[in-house]
Amino acid sequence: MPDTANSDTNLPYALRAYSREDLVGALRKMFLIRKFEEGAEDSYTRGLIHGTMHLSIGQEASAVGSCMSLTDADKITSTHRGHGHCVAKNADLGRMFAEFFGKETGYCRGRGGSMHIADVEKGNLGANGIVGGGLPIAVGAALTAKRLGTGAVTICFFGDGANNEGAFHEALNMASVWKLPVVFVCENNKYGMSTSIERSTSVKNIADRAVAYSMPGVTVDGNDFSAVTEAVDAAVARARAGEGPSLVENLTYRWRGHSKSDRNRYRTKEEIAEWMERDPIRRMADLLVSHDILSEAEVGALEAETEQEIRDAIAFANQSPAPLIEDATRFVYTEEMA
Amino acid sequence: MPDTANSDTNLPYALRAYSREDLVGALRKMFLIRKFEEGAEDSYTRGLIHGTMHLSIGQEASAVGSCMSLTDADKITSTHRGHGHCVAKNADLGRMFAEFFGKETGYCRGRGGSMHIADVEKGNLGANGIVGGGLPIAVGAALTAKRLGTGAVTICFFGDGANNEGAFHEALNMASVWKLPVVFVCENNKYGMSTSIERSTSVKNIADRAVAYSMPGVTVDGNDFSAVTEAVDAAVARARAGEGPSLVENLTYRWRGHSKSDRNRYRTKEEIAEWMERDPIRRMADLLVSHDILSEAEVGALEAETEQEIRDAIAFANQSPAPLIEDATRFVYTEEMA
Amino acid sequence: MNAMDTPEARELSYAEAIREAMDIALESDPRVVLMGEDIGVYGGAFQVTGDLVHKYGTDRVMDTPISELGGAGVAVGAALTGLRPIFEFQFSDFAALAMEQIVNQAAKLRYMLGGAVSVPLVMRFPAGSGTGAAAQHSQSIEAWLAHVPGLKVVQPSTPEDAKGLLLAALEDPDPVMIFEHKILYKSKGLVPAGHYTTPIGKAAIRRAGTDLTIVATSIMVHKALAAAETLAAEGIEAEVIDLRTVRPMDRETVLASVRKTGRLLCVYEGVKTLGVGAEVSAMVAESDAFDFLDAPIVRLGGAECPIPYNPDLEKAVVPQVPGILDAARALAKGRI
Amino acid sequence: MNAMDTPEARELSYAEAIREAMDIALESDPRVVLMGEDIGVYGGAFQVTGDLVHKYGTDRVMDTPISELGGAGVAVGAALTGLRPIFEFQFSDFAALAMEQIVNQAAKLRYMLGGAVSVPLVMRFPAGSGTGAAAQHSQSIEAWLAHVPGLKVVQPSTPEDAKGLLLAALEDPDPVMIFEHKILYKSKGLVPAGHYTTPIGKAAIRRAGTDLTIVATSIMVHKALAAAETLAAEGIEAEVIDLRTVRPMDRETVLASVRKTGRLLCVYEGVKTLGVGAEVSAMVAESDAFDFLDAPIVRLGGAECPIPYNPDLEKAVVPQVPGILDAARALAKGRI
Ligand SMILES: Cc1ncc(C[n+]2csc(CCOP(=O)(O)OP(=O)(O)O)c2C)c(N)n1
Ligand SMILES: Cc1ncc(C[n+]2csc(CCOP(=O)(O)OP(=O)(O)O)c2C)c(N)n1
Ligand SMILES: [Mg+2]
Ligand SMILES: [Mg+2]
Repeated sequence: MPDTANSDTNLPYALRAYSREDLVGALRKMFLIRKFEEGAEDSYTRGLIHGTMHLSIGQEASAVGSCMSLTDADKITSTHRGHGHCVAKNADLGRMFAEFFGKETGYCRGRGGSMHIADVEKGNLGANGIVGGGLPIAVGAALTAKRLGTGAVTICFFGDGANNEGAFHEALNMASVWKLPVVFVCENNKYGMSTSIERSTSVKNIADRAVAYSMPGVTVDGNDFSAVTEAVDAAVARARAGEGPSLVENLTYRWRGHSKSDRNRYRTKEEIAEWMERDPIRRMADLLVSHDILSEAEVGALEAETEQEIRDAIAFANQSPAPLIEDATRFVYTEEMA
Repeated sequence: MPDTANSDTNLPYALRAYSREDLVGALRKMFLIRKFEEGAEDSYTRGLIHGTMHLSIGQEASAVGSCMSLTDADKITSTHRGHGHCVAKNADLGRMFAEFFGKETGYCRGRGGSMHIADVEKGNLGANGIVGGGLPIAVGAALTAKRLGTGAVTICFFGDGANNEGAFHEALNMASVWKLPVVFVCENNKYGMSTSIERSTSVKNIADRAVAYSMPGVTVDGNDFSAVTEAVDAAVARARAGEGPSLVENLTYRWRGHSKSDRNRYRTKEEIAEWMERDPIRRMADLLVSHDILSEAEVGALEAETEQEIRDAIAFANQSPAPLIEDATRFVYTEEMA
Repeated sequence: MNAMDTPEARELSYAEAIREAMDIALESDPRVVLMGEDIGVYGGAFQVTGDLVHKYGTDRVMDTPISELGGAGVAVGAALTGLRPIFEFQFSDFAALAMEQIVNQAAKLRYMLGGAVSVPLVMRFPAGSGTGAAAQHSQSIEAWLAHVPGLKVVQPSTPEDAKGLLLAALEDPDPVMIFEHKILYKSKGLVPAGHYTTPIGKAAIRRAGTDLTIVATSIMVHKALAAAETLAAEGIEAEVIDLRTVRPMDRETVLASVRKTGRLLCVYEGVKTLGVGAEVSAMVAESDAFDFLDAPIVRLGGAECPIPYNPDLEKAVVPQVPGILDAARALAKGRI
Repeated sequence: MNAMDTPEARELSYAEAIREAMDIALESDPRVVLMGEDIGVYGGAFQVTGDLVHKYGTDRVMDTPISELGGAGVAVGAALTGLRPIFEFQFSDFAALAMEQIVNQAAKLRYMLGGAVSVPLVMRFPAGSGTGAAAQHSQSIEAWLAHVPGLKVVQPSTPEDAKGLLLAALEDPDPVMIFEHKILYKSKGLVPAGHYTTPIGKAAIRRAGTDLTIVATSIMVHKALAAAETLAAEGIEAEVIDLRTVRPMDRETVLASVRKTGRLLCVYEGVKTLGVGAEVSAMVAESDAFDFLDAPIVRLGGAECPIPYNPDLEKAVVPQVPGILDAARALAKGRI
């Protein structure tokens, strides 16, 4: 929740809006996401993880910054590239790894894996294997909030590629017509798999499409924690006030390939290197250090601490039991079918 | 084809762009559409027509005006409310009635009916029972034209209601990214069935959405033949020149209910009466009379002539044979399946 | 529940019975919302929602834009978070636009999330031919959804069941797909007043018989019953089973009947190949009832073509009473 | 055509064989275009298109936006007007987004227009489980499309057929849907060079046998053949039929085999209920081959659940060789 921890208007928004504790917590989450995904990558290489996964390394500011003003009562819908959202929404890392390892202690009891990870208690309605799949679902969650008067806001994460799905159009239109408390957060990392925005999308910025839904649309530097927070917090506040949906576009970049099978033929090493220079975590750390919120040493300690958390989480997952084969068809129905 | 029959720039566009013969032909087609649909309505009442149908009475200027600069090599995709488009694209009225009467001589050999009427020879790829169904198909036709270098343009008709389908979004985006020779003509008659634009659509004018596809978008008085022609001709010329797609919105109104089962609970008698005042046919006739292209008497004669044509067409349809029951499963495959 | 025994049963049409169920649900459960195209002031394309919007307002009876995929997805998201949406497709054919939300999301969410959620969603699909609306407005695609674990699929054939199955669907924590036959909307029958449920997953024996079993769905139940009357006059006693639920299928009722009669005729309107009757047939052919079969299992389904517009062709491509009679007579030959 | 007899046959993978077919088509027919997500420089999610974009350019090998419905519709419109599109879905699961264009448009246009058009469209669907990609990326939904008149549906199991069926599909004036199994992409086999076609609508007897008939599709053909080897060692001779085409089904090949063996086992990966095996079973049960059946018709299909992520569960929910062996042994009991 944004408070007005500091009212000096020369300060970046986040430093004005959030307490030291919140800010350090945010940096900590960004580290956790990075380390979590590095840990997942490493586990994959060691054969502990089956299938594929989509890493969001380089996009941490978008996930954490967008969720800053949410409570556990607020919802998010996430994407195939959803580990960051999950951590940002306070998931347990052990249960996340357990899911990746296909264990019964995982968030989906090993049935879902990386592409379906969810944490309903914390308001994360789930990653989605279908590009654009979460868009109308988010609108539905917002409809519930409005009808039942819960005051909850839903953040709908989606990618630049997803914005060309019909579901995007239908979802934004309905959210606007019905004035629902939902914030559409586009994580524009320049590519949908191998296909660049230029080759797939008839506008330069996804936010340019907001006008077609009569909602505010804003494009921000998605690697700038404060900029993300400022834009999304305003949209969340608007939603909470009953003024309807908004579209926020976070310009960011994924350092890794699209998935484990990406041969990286569609972008240059230079482009990747350039974006690695804009590391959102380093920038957040610099922000906090330059404003005397943390020292470099404290940043280092924080990072080390998160590494340990990841090791513990992996250990938990490793030690967890696998689902029983006999249970393969459980959870299809709520009351098991005769 | 627009020629520069008259270069006096104070004249309405259509009078400058088209010859007397073309203009009289256009009025004639508008009468034919009106009489055709009145004939269909009457035949329905007499039980000659099965099922339902969607009349476009009141929208004739949109159909005829939009197709003015097309040749038979150019394509259109039409909608459930497609009789006008079909006539505008030079269909044979006898075969149209025959289709409505379910006869073997009909455009679809009685298999399709009003909602699937097509005239492929003349470039009409067909009405469509699926709202929005024709949008991507039109883009595909334009892709063919571009790949094979045929120079053909495709006009894609669709309604205001259709613009909320995901297919609209996906189709316009692809047409724009690939710069295809297609013109999207929205016939905005204020309602999708019973649901008004205000209750269904997050923009005031459908053309406001063109910006989301970086294409020109223009809204015109769809009951003004010249205004429609001016806007669509420009878009067709642009498409033909290889400059890509456009969106033209014709504001119009259907006098009749949505279909035969409409109880008209969602609009007022006053609204209908007001729009009947703006009768596109009367306006076109007035235009031609006021510019000495036709006399009132000639207009009357033209109208009477079209009435006779309709009677003849109905007679043809009536006398035509029905399909053979044994042939019910013909035409599923091109080479009949074993 | 048998309508005959219920003092407060009244004659209602199938559409009225469905509306009554929705009315009861809206009245008694604030979480229930209706969503669909033109279900408000228009009353629905088939006048099923009728005047409900006047009683409950546009917040509870919501006209959606023409956005089947998005609309279905909104219903999924709403169901996931606490509402109880009843989503009406204007024609079941338009489900083709929403298969992703129905199949990839609604049906699978509970499983994919390891049981952490359920999706209490009801969808209504006006289905079938006979209205002259041709190929894109006349399909019977219940087999697609019945192929999908996570969904339940029902096809009421009577006003009583139409109401009871809808109320049962609303009590079900999982997504229930209701295929309603358009031609049945005006058909009448006795319907108990008030709240009751018809169990999902239970077939109904509509007519007892000993010579052959006819398993029919939806409108075909009525055609099968009409045929059975004629057959009885010829001395052939057909047992007519109304399958009612396609998934999960009531195996026991069907198998018990086949064990008794030794002959099975499946009658359904959907395309024959891979239609519901394919499953009924295969289910019997792999069961212990196989040994009781005295003749091949016969299927009468829709012809292998889209539904044509011409009314005579339209009738010709789905099973009709004379075809059922011919098939039943041929099947019963040797038996009597 | 039998690859063994053909001097110029080389060992290729299933993916390479498909690519070779597309290469031949692009080379010889200027109307052919490939469309799909990431089929250009990325080479396709499963590297099936590979480097074709470098040879033919982005006008012939077109990356589409992530717009399955629209993309499929563009392909329909292109096919209708003179191109010969080969449309790749990245995963067959995403067909759920495009069912409207596939089913309501492509399949029905010719019929609805009384034969005035045809839609020479080829669609490719990477299908099936085994990749750890869970419920939304592992389905086998060929039964949906095989239920739809107007479509043809094939499931090649070998590199040779993968190439030959694709080339046949391109010569077919009607829409042909090709379900390719992802796990087969890397499997190798002899593939004739140059142009040839594998007939659509013809099953292949992969192994002759007398004791039971196994009708299998796609990857299950290989599992059935593996099981047949073990069975042979036990003295049970299974005839293994690779169905190859689901619609139109090669009834005669299946029926002739069942008349000979008297026992039928259907093995398919799709969900058992209303999967392809339901049709095979029902087709046999209603045929004259019924009288030759000595035992119930057994189906081994996918379990009634979405595909789980955990690899052991994932294996457990689709038929595997041990399960086929058990079913075949039980079925053959009494025969030998
Ligand atoms: C409906 C659908 N189409 C295609 C895919 C395959 N796919 C998975 S992620 C992806 C790219 C998505 O791009 P974007 O939305 O920009 O998200 P990013 O991966 O860049 O985070 C594609 C094509 C899918 N999962 N679902
Ligand atoms: C996909 C789909 N959804 C719903 C319908 C039912 N329907 C037919 S026409 C129509 C209204 C269409 O409105 P609009 O696009 O404005 O065209 P108009 O009827 O006003 O000409 C509806 C809802 C349909 N045929 N197809
Ligand atoms: Mg992206
Ligand atoms: Mg309209």
